Amino acid sequence: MRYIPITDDDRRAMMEAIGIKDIDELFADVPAEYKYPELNLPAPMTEMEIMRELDMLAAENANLREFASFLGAGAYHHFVPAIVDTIISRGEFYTAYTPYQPEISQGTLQAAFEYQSMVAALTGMEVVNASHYDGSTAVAEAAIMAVNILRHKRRTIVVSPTLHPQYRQVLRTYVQGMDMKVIGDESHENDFHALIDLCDDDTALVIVQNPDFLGQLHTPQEMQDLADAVHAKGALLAVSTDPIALGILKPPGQYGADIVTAEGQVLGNSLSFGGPYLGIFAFRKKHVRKSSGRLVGETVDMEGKRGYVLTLSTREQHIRREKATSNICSNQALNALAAAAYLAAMGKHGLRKVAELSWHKAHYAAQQINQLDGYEVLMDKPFFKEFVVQCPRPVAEINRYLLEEYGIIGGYDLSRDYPHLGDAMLLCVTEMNTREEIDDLVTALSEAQRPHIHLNLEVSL
Amino acid sequence: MRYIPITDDDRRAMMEAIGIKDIDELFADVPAEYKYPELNLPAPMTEMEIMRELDMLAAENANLREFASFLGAGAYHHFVPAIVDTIISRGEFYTAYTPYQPEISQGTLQAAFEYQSMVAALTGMEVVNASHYDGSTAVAEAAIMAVNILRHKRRTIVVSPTLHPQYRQVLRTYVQGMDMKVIGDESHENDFHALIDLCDDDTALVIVQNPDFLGQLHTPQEMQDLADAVHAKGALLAVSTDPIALGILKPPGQYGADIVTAEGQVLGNSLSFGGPYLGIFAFRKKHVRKSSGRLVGETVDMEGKRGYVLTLSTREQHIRREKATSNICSNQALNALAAAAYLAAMGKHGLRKVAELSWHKAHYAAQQINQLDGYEVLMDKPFFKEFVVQCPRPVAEINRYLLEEYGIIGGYDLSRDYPHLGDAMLLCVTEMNTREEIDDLVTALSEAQRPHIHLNLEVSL
Amino acid sequence: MTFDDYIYDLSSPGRTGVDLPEPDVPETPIPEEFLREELPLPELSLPQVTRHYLRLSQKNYAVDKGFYPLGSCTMKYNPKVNEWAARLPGFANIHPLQDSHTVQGAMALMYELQAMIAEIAGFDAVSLQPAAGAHGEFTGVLIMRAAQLARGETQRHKILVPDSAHGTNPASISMAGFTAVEIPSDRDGNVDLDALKAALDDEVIGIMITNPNTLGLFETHIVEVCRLVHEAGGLVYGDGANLNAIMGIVRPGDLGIDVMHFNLHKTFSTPHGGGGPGAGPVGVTAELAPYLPAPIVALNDAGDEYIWHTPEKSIGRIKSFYGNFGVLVRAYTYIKMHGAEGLRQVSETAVLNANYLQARILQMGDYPVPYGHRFCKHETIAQGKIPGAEGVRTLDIAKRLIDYDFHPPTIYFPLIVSEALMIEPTETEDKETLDAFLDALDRIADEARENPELLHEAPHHAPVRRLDEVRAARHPILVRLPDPAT
Amino acid sequence: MTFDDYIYDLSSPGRTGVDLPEPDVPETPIPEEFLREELPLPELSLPQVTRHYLRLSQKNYAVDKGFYPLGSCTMKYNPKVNEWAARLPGFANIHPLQDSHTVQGAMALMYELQAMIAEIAGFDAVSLQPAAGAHGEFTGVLIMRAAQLARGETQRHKILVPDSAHGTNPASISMAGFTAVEIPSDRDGNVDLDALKAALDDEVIGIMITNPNTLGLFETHIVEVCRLVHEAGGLVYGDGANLNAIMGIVRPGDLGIDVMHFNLHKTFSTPHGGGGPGAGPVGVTAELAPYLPAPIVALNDAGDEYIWHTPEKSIGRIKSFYGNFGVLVRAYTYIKMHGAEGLRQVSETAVLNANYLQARILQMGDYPVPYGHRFCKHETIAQGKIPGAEGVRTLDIAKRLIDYDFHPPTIYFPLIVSEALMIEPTETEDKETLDAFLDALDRIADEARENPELLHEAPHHAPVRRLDEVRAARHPILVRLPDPAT
Ligand SMILES: Cc1ncc(COP(=O)(O)O)c(C=O)c1O
Ligand SMILES: Cc1ncc(COP(=O)(O)O)c(C=O)c1O
Repeated sequence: MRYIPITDDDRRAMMEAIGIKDIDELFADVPAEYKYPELNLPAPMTEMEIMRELDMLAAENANLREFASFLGAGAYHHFVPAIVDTIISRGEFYTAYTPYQPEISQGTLQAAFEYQSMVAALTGMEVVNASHYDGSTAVAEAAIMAVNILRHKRRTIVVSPTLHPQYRQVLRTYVQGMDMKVIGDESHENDFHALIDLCDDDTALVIVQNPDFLGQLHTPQEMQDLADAVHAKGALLAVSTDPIALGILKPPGQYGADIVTAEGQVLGNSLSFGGPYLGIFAFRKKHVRKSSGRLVGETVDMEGKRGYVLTLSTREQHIRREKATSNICSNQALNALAAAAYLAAMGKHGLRKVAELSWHKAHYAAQQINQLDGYEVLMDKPFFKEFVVQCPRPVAEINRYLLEEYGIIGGYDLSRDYPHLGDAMLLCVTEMNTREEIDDLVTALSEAQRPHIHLNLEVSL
Repeated sequence: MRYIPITDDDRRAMMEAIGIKDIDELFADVPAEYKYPELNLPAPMTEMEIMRELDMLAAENANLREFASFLGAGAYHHFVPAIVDTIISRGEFYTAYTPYQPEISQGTLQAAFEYQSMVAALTGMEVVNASHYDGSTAVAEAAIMAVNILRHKRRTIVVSPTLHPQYRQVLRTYVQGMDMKVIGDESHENDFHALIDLCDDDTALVIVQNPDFLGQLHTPQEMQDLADAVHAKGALLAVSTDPIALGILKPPGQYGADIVTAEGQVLGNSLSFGGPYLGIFAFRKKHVRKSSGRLVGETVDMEGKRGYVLTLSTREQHIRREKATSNICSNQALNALAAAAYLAAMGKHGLRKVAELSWHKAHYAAQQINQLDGYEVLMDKPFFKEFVVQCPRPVAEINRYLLEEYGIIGGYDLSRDYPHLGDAMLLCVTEMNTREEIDDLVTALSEAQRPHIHLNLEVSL
Repeated sequence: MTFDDYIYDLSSPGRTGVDLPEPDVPETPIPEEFLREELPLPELSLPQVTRHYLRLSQKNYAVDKGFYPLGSCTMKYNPKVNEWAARLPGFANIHPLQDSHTVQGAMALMYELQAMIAEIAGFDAVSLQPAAGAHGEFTGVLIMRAAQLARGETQRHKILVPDSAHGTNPASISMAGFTAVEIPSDRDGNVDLDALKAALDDEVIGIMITNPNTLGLFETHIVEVCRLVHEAGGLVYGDGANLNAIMGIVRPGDLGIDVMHFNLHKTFSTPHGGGGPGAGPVGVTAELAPYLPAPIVALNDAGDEYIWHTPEKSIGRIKSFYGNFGVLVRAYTYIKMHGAEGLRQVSETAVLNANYLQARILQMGDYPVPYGHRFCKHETIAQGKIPGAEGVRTLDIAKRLIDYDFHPPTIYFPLIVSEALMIEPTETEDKETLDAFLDALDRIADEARENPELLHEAPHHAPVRRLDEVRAARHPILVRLPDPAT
Repeated sequence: MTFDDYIYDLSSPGRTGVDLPEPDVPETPIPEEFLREELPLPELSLPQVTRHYLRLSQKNYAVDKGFYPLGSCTMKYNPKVNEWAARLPGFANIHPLQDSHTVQGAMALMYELQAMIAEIAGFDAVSLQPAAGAHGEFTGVLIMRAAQLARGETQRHKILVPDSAHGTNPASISMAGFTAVEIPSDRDGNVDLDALKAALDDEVIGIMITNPNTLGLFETHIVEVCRLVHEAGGLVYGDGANLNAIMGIVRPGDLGIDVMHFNLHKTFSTPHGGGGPGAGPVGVTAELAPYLPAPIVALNDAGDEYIWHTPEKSIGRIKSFYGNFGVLVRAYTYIKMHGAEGLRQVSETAVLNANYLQARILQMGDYPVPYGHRFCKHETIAQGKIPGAEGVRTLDIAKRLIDYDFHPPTIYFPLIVSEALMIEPTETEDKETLDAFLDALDRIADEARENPELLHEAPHHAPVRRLDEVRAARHPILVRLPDPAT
């Protein structure tokens, strides 16, 4: 039955070897009153049947191979070359466990080591761990790491209001049980200067995002100034970034960041409704023993042949238990492998091109939209692939129009997270958006602003 | 560019090693007047662009994961478990060549040997080759093999009119240059007795299909009687069969067939608009040296370890050239691997179940349809998964109605191949058709017979 | 061989694996000041990339290759239909922030999965958000504390953990800001009830308990443990990593457990991926449901549409979006293919296989089985203390198993068993494989006595020989980039 | 190891890999007389099946693993996007007999592929039906004959074939019912023009010629050859297996070739699959277009719909349905990704790589290169006649290359070169790989002189040692089934 190969004959022979007459004897220690509950589950389906059901469930979703989309806000529709799935679909990779036995895990280990190296190159940092759950938990763990580095003497985390709202939520969830404070994002006006002013003797870490949640770019000089100021206050600086942007932009490692985190989904991982994604986590070598997460190191075998092992595990829960730097165990190894395969396949030229295309297309879109009556693109700072558009009516209504009339999935509605922006949406444009799609979007937006347009509430897919 | 790894520096160094200044020098022997034609091809597309185009092209087809289908007639919608694609997607399998170097091709070779063995078990035959192009060319090569076995002294092939019409066409195409005759299918009334009567001193081979093209089954006794009569006339008997049916039905090897051919697509290969499919070809061991196609044999290596090699290649074109038993070189190895993986995964119980389900569902459908006014199911003989329905109006019109109103792909229109049946369709029902689909079909058919129904010519997908 | 090279060694200036189109829009200049000078990524062709990873992959052992009896990890077969499912465009290519009207299929799947997990384990509500087991633990601990804070019990800060617990348990407690207090196990491998009683006071938030525990044993006094903790005002956290032993046998929620995580990548057959991604949903009693992380999937009042719901007293968001959806799809597929009866058969067979190994190892006599007087559940613990081979350690035995083409069991865990070999066969192994593994253990015991060097130097048949882990830790090389000059 | 077992040895009564649903319709009894008694298929679990094939696969060499310079086979990289494309449900799950209105996307793809192949090679019409190169040859020969029969030239029955030709050429001629007449090659590797002239008479249907030929050389006199054959009333068949050398360089149709097949599984990057499936479309001049096998894809008169078209004087159907569609999708993808410029670059690089190998082998001096006085095209031929190592044969060299982790070249073909090593690198190999291969050849030459036994006994590092092929042929074991008693 299903994936169980034990036959009736086997079962009999095994029970005899064990010395039991009935499988139930193996469960004698289970309290009888609770034993063998009737589970109210759907009747089992064969593979043939479940495939049919899943095909139908999947078809109920508007997928981005069929719909043009301008959604970003932390999850991005970038191109994934076919080779990536070819690689991560290899049974030897995806059905292996954490490489605790290095002699028969060199595939996983070398790939992880190469991931560490390529992401170090990309971020300009010295050490990269072999993954956190996603961009948000990487930020939260950065906060904990900073507090550890500073020996718990400083316990305040200053966050920028333009750090991803969900990341700020996750950070607060993470530290709720600790004696720690998270400040800085109370006011949307808290720019870098304000954040620096908030730093005091208790500040362990300042966290900013660049390109920030609203798509805006801070210049390397601004970033360096921030880093210097933060360091002068005795605190550390963490920068959450977009790995794609680093295809062209100066990396945080070059402007003073102590910790760099990112959502690595963009590197070869599908959108997949929000997960599994990849928490990128990079830092300065001097902090390595306080760092969380798995690290792969290079070494040699008995015969002097190069090989790779998990290393510095004394930081980890399975060795250090309650004194570990983090509780993380299973992480996002296969997503990191996808990222490595992606970086290897795209290479220096491909990644640069992806970044450039995103830049050019986003700017073209912004310029076109900015010319529309009723819409205004916020451009006080340069942006990368996302930008804010102030709209003539509620974003939800506009998005509904785009979807129904043009099959376009519109931007992220900022009204809840950034009410001060009014009816504003965050639009994202990547290399996946054709000019035709952008032009359609512009047309659709211009139509959508006319109040007489009738809006259906029902979306038919 | 694309898949070319030679860099500009490499090119320079290589040209120097060769001693040329310009690549053109390598083409000095190409007639100048024809050199470097302007090829009028579409501009090159990147992977990202071609994926988008292919997605759109594919979406223009009505695929059977979205549409219920009752089409068979030589290509069948059977269940393919996910494991099959997992196996044939392994780079080591699908990017290898014909296993000319056995020491580093044991994967391909052992898998092919196992294919030969499992198909031998299924058909009840002694030898199976490692594939022909498809069910039709297998039939044609059976004819050539029979003539070879009988040392070209007999040159007439007698074919049943219920052998797949395309197979009969292919057979005629194949032998058009040889001094051979194909007879027997002139009249739709030529039953086994008539075929036997047609046999004479020149008859090399009699070819019948069971279950036949119209879905009908001949009993093992009828088949054995046919074989005996054919053998008594000094000829051989080839049976074209359905491997799925052999999950429950007595195999041709048990009723006297000398050669068994089949379309192996049903064993784990997708429909794929007609190809690549799998020509199954099985025969008696005594004919092995006259047989066409590739054979894998078991042997041992220098250390006595079991291994597999291509064998009896002296029959093949690369050794025997114009004296070869066939010109076949590349065959359908990966499709044979899919079939082996399918048979291994389904196993004895699974294949039987597939056959039973097809039987029960087809019979249920036939019974329901037979009760409809205006429709009549031809049931003079038992059938397996296909049956003939005589319809109240042209099949093309009925099918159009089914598709437009119910999203159902109807049966095969027999009016061209078997005009004596009138407005008749060949319906196929497999384990993939749910009762709901069958009931919908029945409803749709009953509606479609009403002449007042309006029919649109345009199909919208 | 060129192909075994380090990825940067394959690089050559000017190569590209993937071309991208030229811009189809007017270009906008990128201000100079933002631009990076160097992008030290490798430059490879796609054929190189393909071969590099194919060759790397072949250096791995994996469940798809053979027996992987890693205790506590439930290395069962990963069905291929799961992989097919997760890659459907309607699942793989949807954005988490799409309007919920456009993702009702995905939300339906999540809703049903929440319900099925709750039903299997006896809970009232489930959050699918945590990304792994440890993440679920952390979530659960926060929930426990939030519930007690809501009751005004600010004084509680200790969480009890049996000494057999997995490292993530104490680590999660610390990370949440609390104090882990270790409780010893008794001779039968159960939590020592007296020690438990002694430790229970009004500073205790609760206990984290694994059942069956990491000794592979069912906690005989589990109901009593829950009762005692509840009486002391505490809550019971269940580590669900070992659920594979008890599906359809008993529901943790029925036994008195208040909150529990599930490792979908263990029990529900989603692949481990070489260390992730997993998924660690958390189930809770009705009392704790308001504290679950947000959002969860709910039905609207009319019952005709799935909506995102934030539980009233939610501890907040524990990661971005909704959890590892791609993993959830696989687990959903697995559960739906099994149903109640199938899951019970899974657990019964997993336990049968483990007890078969245990019985045969006991008979063999070469490897002490410290809790061999009890039936085990999904795993059994032996010790690498072969009589007559005193110089041989568990590590040697493990490495020698590699030469027999098996993945070694988990070693040196749980910590309370010295020289532990923690063997979890799972239900997807056949008897022939179990017998071959037992044979190997048997032969290795002989080898250990006759030729201990063979074991000390094992593995002999692996892509590399035994690796120098000390050197790696002493002089960590964690990144290797080409010299910028070259 | 259990896992390396023969598939039937893994079987155990009662196991199933795949469950199927119970019938959802009333059952109809199956008459007893039809039923088979035994169904001797193996009984396996899915985990077993998975491991069995994964382990088998690892015993293969493949392009995805390394250099595979098999001459005449064009073992280039198989792009992964091709595989993605062929598996799209709109391609993989359509039935060949569906109403053409419901498969316009598939037909559009075929229509465009027909046109692109015609354009690349300079023909007027193309049939996609043949399943492989040899199948295309057979089709082409039938077309030639049909055209001449239509002219009333019944007396023709001979087809000329250069002695360097691939075995399928003469075999296809015989299979079609005609007589193959061998034409010798001259010293430069071209067809000997005098011999050709002598052989041409009114019994000749035509010639089958490969250009570049299987010596890897461009037929210098190709235009003359075509003219001579045409003058004699014959037709010229081109074996297109070597098209990879001349795309964008010259079009065979322009040179005077009348009919030609294309090996999509060589030139256009579709995978070889361990021996198939391939696709062998046939291109023809306008004169021969009416004879193409049926059906081909055409546009209707209005130009708005693709239809199936039967050429007026079609030789008939050469296989069921329309060809190996899944292979066509891959080739279409490849051609569209390259365009005119890309294809030319492919050919130029393939030829550059081959000449680089040839030049370096010439320099090395260990392996005679019989046509080394000419530039080669996509492949070069060396000989396994190492000076000072007379006991060593090409076979030994080939087997020893395996130890260096390379797939050996094609050996002992073409037949007119003794001890041939036919080396075709293709354009997807990098220079580092070519250099490593040259190094290996160099070292092997030294080994051959110093330690010939090493070569005679090679390979030493392969899943099996050298296999006994004679035994396999003398006592053929072609099937192994379990004893019915057990
Ligand atoms: C008993 C136990 N608890 C918790 C965990 C942690 O689970 P995860 O690796 O999913 O974080 C594990 C994982 O091995 C485990 O075995
Ligand atoms: C020169 C030449 N002609 C014809 C063929 C036959 O092609 P196929 O294997 O596709 O039938 C080959 C295949 O190796 C070849 O190299």
